[in-house]
Amino acid sequence: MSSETLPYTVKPHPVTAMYSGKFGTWLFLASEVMLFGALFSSYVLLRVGAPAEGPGHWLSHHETHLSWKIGGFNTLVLIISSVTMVMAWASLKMGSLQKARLYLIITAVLAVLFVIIKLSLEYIPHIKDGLVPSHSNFFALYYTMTGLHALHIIGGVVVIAYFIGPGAKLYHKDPEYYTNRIECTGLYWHFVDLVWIFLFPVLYLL
Amino acid sequence: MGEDHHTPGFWRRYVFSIDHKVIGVQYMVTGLTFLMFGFCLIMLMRWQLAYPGEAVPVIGKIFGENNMPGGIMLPEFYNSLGAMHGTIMVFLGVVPILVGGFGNYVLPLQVGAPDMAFPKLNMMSYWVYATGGITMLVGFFVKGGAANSGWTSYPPLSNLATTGQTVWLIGMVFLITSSLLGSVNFIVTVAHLRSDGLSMFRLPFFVWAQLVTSFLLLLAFPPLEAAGVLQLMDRLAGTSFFMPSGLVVSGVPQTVAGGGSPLLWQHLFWFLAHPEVYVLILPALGIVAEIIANNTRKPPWGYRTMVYATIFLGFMSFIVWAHHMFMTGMGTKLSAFFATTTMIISIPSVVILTALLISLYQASIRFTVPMLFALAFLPMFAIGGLTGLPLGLPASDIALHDTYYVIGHFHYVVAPGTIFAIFAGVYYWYPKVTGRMMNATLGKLHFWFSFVFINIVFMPMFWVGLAGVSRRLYDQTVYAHGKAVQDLTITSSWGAWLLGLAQIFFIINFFISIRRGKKVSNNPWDATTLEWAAPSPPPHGNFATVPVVYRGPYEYSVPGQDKDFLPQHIAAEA
Amino acid sequence: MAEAHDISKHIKLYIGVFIALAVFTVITVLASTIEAGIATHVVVALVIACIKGGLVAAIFMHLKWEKTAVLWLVFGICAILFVVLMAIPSLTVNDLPPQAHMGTWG
Amino acid sequence: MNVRMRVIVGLVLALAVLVCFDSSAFGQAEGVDTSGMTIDGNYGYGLPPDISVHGPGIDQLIHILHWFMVLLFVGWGIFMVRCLIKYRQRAGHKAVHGSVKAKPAKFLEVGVVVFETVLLLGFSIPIWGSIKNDLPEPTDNPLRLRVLAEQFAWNFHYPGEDGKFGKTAPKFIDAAMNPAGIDPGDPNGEDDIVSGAMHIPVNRPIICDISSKDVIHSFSLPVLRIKQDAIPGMRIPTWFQATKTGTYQVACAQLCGNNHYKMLAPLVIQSAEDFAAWQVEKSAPAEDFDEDEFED
Repeated sequence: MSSETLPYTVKPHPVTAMYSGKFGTWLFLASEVMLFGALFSSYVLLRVGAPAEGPGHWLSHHETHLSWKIGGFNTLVLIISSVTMVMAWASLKMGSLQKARLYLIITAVLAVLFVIIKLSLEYIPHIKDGLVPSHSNFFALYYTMTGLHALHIIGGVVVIAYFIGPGAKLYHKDPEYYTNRIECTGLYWHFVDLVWIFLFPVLYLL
Repeated sequence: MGEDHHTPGFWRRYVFSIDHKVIGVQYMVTGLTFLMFGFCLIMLMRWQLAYPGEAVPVIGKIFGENNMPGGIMLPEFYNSLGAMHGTIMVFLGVVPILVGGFGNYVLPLQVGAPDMAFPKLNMMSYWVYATGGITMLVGFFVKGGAANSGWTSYPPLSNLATTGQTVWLIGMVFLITSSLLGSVNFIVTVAHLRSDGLSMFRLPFFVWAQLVTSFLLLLAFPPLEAAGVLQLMDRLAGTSFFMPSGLVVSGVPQTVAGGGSPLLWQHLFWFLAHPEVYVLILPALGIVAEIIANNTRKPPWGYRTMVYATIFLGFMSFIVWAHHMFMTGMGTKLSAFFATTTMIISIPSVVILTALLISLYQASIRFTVPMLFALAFLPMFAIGGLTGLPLGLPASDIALHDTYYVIGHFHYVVAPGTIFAIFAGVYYWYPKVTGRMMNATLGKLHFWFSFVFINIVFMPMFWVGLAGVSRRLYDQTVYAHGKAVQDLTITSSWGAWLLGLAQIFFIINFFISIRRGKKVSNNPWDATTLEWAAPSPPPHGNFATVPVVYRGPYEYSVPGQDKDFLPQHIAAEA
Repeated sequence: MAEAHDISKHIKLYIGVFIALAVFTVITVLASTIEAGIATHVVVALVIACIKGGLVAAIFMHLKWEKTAVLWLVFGICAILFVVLMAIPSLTVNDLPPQAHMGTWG
Repeated sequence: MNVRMRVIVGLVLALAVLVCFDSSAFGQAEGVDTSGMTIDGNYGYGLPPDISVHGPGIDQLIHILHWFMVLLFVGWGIFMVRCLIKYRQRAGHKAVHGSVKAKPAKFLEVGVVVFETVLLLGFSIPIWGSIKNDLPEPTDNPLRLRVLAEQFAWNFHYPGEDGKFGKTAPKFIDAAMNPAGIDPGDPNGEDDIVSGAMHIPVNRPIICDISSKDVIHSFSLPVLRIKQDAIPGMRIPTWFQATKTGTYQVACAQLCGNNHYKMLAPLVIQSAEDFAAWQVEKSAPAEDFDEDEFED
């Protein structure tokens, strides 16, 4: 069954006021909320339940060696990438694939920059210093949460790269369908940004 | 599957198909195979339970010296079989059959859609599921055997377990991902692809059940995925999410960082696994409601009540999970809270069951094979539900927690309950899928033998449980109270083996009817819902003309009509 | 869906949101350096994170312009379950039986 | 024909459920011999013997619940079987399209709600509270002991004469000599007893602080209607009072590894004098801990 003959792939459904892809993306994001929610819940539990001192205690700021400067810079990188992502969609709405592609490329480059910063300035030096996941529950959570988040970023980059490259052919066939797909990608991308907005203070500042 | 590279389109048509019907059949066949495999595991275990320490006759030798030296099962192999039986039955058998199989095949037809909302995603969820299933099976071949910490995988035991546990976790991550993709697809399909005139309250009950189930899968599974990732980290990266400080294993103090909480896993696990119980039962109720409506030739009693009860069940199922954890050291306030929510959740179940029973009143009951299974479902589900009461009350749970009573209870819900509903569904929709009926005589033999034997399997477990015998024991006779009920355990085992034999009727019937079954019309059961408006088997795109719906799903025996059924898509004649 | 000339208006909004997000990031970092109890820090950081998240969801994810009750229904269910999920820590840590003791040894 | 068989099967099932309690008569006689040990009590198909003060409450609740279940099930069953016979498809019989007003169903549902409320508020919560919440006061002269589970044995740690537990830590653990890890330098620990068998005095409140060294176990005393998970990193109290002397079994109810099934210990309930004598004998300085025959 080719998706063209299915209703509401492009036009919004009268009741839900969304086309299928957008509704599906939102549902997927709802499950993502539960996924990261469970991790945040574990964070609270392990932090509150940790012994005050001795083995297994929760690390203080001095012990974590996490730099808010790097984290803050990465926050800015992600926020900018969110802006360029939404600009890509806006450009498509205004009829310019050229501009949209440019914005998508910037988004992908920023995303890769985020991952590179994370790896080269945080993960690798930390692991060299012995601050590995098994070091403490803080680092266990830090690596799990940021690692899962980084995987989401990498997944996003793959999708964006697809829409810059081969996926863009769809624009010439059905510009609205393509625009919608970029909107869904955007929803996902903003969600990944949103998760980082919570991860940053929780891991770097509190 | 053949190596048919020459025929173009073979792979796209039968293997990587995006047609919901092909995917449904793929799910169904894979699921039934896993169901049979999981059942074989338990039949093997039942030998050890019945005759502890004796060599398994005939087949004992083939499992190798690592598992069964001289044909005698080792405790580690027993634990592997137990854990894999639970996992396979729940995550690889029943859920894929109910949601992936019936849901995929029937739901788009019942809402009058040409396909699922996202056909490619649909194909992907099947193949992710298949990958997960194969991963699970790989566990049997790694060092130390498959996962052996129970299907609940409680840490720290599972953290310390052999490599099989890692394989299990990876398999689970695949299965969860597959379910998430599937549930998104179902919800959007129901929301967007309904035929004209098919309002929400004209949906067949089966569709409602699938819809609520999809929400449960969508929102309950991610926490388990998170928990699975945490346990993988514990096992592979040496973290201690679930490892408290001061662990001493075999006299050796552990060097992990510590500070973790073993109960965190249980909370996250049961946050999924209780809704999962309703994932196992709601679609089954949906199937049974369809078949009862069709074979009583009257609208089921209280359709709206049933729908509301189902939605309420779905909601409540998220706030009862800690009744699995009464014995973990819970205070009075919490146990009272979870006992109360547990009592509350029993009410909608009673409502649905009562509604289905009242539907028999003033009916005209046809005892077809699917109807026999659907009817048997009712008392079996009743026993399963009622025996949940002593477990939901914390005081009686003290005596019965983690005993065979629990095993009896949930097996009555899912084995003669859900699995009977699965059989009912297979017999009911088989003519839609193949255009041919399954043989009724073989079907009736299958039903009666299954019905009798399945009760012989599970009924004794209540006595064994009341006697205080713990579950998951390799040999219960070391306990005085276990030895006293050993003969009941032997009875259960014989019941299980005979039940296995009874399935031969089904297997023969299933395969022979594909070619030899009686050819039937598009609507052999004189049913009203939309799937019967499509040709049997439905072609690509399902309906020749897009159906328009004029009425509710179960207009049977409408006064003043020639026939005793009025399909949803037929415009009314005066 | 918004028309082209609306979109050009939106773009200004996007830039505005970007500036707001950047400013809030700076504020949250600054707030964390002020001497105060951990509870205050948690509240301030989470409130700022929620405002930032709200901006992203409302503007970048177009929730401000969505006219859909169904989506809010999904959000509602999700929000309730999220709250339940976040209650797990207190379930594990609080309401132990009397005289229960954390730790095996001692 | 189907109908008749259905009736028979239904009746057999109902009967089977009916005899489900107080059916120890089917069981074996007193003094079952397992693992070379004589275990007291009469074990059968029903609940095991009950020798605790709070046990009758739990048993009563279980009995009431089962009568209720049988009543409801038989009620449903009669209705169902009647419907199957009366409304079977046959010539000249037609189904009624209209919906019946099912008042009895509403009564039934309300009845179930009321009944469950009574069970919950009247039985379950009070019993649970008394077992898990209302620990005996020091004036009740309870015996407090620690239960330390490990793969695959139970360690029972008694405070000895002084009533004080010695400090424990993992580093002091010695599988043979000091399985509970008692600090040899702590004077409180000098008279502590660690046993692989659980000895308790009859008719005296016992408080067990339950914990585990390694994985999660579950401390189960079927004859005393006691169960509490042994969770590493937590020490959770539970209490009971035995009413009868004899030798019984401590069971593990939670899967804890390969030899989970063998993780049992003798439970010896003694008169106050015998228990005192046992304590004196055990705290004699010769061997602090004798290897228990139940340990692997």
